[in-house]
Amino acid sequence: MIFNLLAILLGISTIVFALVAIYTKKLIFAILATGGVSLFASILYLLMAAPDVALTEAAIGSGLTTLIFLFILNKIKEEDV
Amino acid sequence: MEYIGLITGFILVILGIWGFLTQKNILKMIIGFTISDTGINVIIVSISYLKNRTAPILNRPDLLTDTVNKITDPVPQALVLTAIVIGVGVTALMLSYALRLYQEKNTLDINNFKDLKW
Amino acid sequence: MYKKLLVFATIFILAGIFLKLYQNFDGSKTLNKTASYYAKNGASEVGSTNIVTAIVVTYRGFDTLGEVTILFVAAAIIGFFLKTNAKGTNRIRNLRFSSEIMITASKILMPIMFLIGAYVFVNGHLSPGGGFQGGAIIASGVAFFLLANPTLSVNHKVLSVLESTSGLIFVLLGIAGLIYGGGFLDNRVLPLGKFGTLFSAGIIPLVYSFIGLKVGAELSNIISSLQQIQKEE
Amino acid sequence: MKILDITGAILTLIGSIFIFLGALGVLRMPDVYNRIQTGTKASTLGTMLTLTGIGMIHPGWFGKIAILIIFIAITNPVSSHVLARAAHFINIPLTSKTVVDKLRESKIEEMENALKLEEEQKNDF
Repeated sequence: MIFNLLAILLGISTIVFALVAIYTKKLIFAILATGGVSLFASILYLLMAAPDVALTEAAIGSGLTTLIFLFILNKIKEEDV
Repeated sequence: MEYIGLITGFILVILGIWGFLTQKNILKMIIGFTISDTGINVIIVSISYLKNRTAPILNRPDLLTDTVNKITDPVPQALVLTAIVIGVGVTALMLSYALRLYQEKNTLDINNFKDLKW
Repeated sequence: MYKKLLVFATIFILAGIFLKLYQNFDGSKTLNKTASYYAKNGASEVGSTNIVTAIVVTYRGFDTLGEVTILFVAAAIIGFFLKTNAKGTNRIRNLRFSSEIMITASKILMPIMFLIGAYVFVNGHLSPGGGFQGGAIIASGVAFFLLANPTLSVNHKVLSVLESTSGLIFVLLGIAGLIYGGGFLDNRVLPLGKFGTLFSAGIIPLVYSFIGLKVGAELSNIISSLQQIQKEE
Repeated sequence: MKILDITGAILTLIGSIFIFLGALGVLRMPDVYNRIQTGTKASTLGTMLTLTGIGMIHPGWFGKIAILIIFIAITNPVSSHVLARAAHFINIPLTSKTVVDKLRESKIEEMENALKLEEEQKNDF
């Protein structure tokens, strides 16, 4: 029961972060929100009995992808976009 | 639990596809692609979930007998493991193309790239 | 206007398909044939505690070889596309110095992060984790060190030698399985050992260590190519 | 056994009180730097106490928890220091009650030294 409630909360916050990532104007908030989507999805994997996938998503999807996005964003001037 | 995962995954896929069809900025389109990638992985993992069973790691002696009725499905988890690692390679590749396009034309708006349009 | 209508139509068709899929889904109750074979015979045939590792490395080892190749091709294309202009036409950007605390902490933390990555991929057959996760942790250690010391750069020769050597050993271990075992990447080249200890499950710890080194070298290659372009104006 | 359980529970409670105070400080403080400071100090101590309490309730996990505590002790202050430094470098304003700002003084001093050095080099020619 408590796990179902936690899963519902995680699902709602994942969707809210995805909406923020798509509709915000500033690119840096969009990138950080994408990292947040991956982070909440990794806890959802852990609740669904897949610890291997959760570890991969937390290390790669939430860590490295955000870092690569930020490296690229550093080379792009915001006002040109 | 599996229904919650399924609904979350479906909504994430729809949001991601909506994002990369409507946004004008190339970086925003790549972000939409990443979100729909996560959504597909959530769908596959939630299909592999079976009620009242543990993860496929046999680190307790009581799991060794009658394993078939005690663990969740391991095959979709192995598939998703592969998909996540390929996803980061594809994302990095798309981002490097986007940076090259920006250095060429000093803009990231998709409406300015009409070289192949007829 | 026309374009927007098309987008709406696409989303509606997709939502309809998803709704139909959701209505017909009623949660599987038992494992299917393949999965129950793996669950029944994984412990006795492969000797690995973690069934997902058994599938990734042994039963579906060929997939893993292809996946590592895809990652290698992606890293090579990124390195080719972001090649810096070596003729000296680009000025070096004036980077801000990092603080003393950050540099000291990065010197302390980088070996610990490498150690954790090695722990994760050596214990891949006992606990959650494995070559891909360990490689990602090693690559984030490299990224952390490069962020703290922006004037340094990684030697690409060392990375490429490490990457190709571990890939070659991975393929050679697979061929050894073809000769001494039952097929490509069969893990019964070495004895299976006692179930649940570190030196068990045949060649799975060896193969996963080399996959971890290869993935770590490829991801560090991507990160160092991206860091290289930060310096030029 | 019983005493260890009770001690662990009390330590976990104290740790969670510290984390709550940190969250309250993030709400109440006037500017970015004060918020970073409360968030880091209180939550570092709170996390360490909570982890120690969990280690007393489950004595088998103590090795892993010791490693976690070492990691938090290294990473948490360093990351908040770098955040505050970056915020200062992009000129985020301080609160009006600020009394002393050493980093700005040292920056101004550095710039004056550089200017002096340039003048001297000009005079040399």
